[in-house]
Amino acid sequence: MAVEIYHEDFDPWALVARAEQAIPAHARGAASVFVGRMRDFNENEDVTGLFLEHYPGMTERELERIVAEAGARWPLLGCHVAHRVGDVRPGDALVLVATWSAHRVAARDACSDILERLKHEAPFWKRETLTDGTRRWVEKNTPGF
Amino acid sequence: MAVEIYHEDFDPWALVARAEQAIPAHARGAASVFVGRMRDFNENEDVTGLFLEHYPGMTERELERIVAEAGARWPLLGCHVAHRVGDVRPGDALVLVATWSAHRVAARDACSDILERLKHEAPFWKRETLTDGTRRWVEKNTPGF
Amino acid sequence: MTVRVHYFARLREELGRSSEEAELPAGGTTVGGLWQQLHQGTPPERLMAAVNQEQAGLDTPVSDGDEVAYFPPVTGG
Amino acid sequence: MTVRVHYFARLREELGRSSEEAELPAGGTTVGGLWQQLHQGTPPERLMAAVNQEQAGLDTPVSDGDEVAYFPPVTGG
Repeated sequence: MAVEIYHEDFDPWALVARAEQAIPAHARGAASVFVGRMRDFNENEDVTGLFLEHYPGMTERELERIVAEAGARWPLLGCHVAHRVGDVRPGDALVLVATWSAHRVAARDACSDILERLKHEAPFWKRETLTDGTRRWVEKNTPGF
Repeated sequence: MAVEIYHEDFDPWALVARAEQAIPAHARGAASVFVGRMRDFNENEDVTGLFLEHYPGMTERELERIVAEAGARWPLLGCHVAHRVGDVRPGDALVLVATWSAHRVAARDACSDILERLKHEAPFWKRETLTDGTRRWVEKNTPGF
Repeated sequence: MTVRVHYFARLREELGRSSEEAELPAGGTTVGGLWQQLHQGTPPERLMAAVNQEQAGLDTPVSDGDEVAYFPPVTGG
Repeated sequence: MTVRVHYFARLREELGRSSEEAELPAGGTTVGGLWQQLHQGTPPERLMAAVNQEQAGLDTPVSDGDEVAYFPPVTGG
């Protein structure tokens, strides 16, 4: 179970492959992964840049709490959460949630739950830069259910 | 949109990373991935080997149909399905389902749907070898919902 | 009037063959009728079938040159 | 009786500062009371807060040495 904050672009698939090495091969069973990336469109305006602010210390604690609560609810063998902060470019990975379980339903449901709770509970804030140079703080996340 | 049958062990994360190159970077948004691997336990007996049979030709057609139907139901930007056949060892990847969409809910729901339909509709059959050398055909899949 | 018949998995092992040629009766038959003709009995419970690599039921017609397959419930993934 | 107060995101930009020291009244205060003391007004709608890096409400007590944070609704992921 690990949470990571990245200040530079990260390769989510290499990270998942590495994290999986920590799960005993005989127990892996099922892996469920979500990767969110920055797109260059949002609400029909052109977004050219994205800045992600976080609360160093509290952000990591909240992510660890969310992961621990998922681990209490589902029989997870492993979990890896990574989130980007700072200046982000289109195509960069923003968030990775990977869960391992002996059973596919547990892996899938835990992955989905961690992602939704991260979006609504972990202290991250997005500020977009538009083509005309103006900046705006994103006001709320899109609903997940 | 691609489906692949592997006769040898494959690296699911390298495959996802490669498949993702085909999605335009500005549109990626969300990726949802499921990877199932062979465990060495099942129904409390020790399984030492697994053989996967398929119906060459029909299996690929069924997978393509399942992927096309998901593509008609959700706004997918890409989908990659890979399935292993032949003699499998514990820890080997059995199945990969990866979906890309602009939106996380579409990616997640399509990935889950393709996996469940693959398990119940695509012509694959599992035969296990136990520690005492006996073989048995797996009679049915565990429920996904 | 012949068809190629394929068997898979447990069915293939129990029958001791993976495929065979079958002669169709004049006027054709169905997936269930062809099974009856080849195996002198009603199809086993939960038998699955395909005609020309598409899912089929016991009442699906079988015609000259078709590829017919019989198999147990699938267990992939 | 002092606490360190942090502001994040839009709130940080609007207030023009990311943190400040605040003197607590004798007997302590709450998250909402501290906001009132520092900004001479009721907290904005949908204000979120944390005390010692744990989620807090407007009625959460604030004591000497605490780390208090105010921020808008979160938008990560």
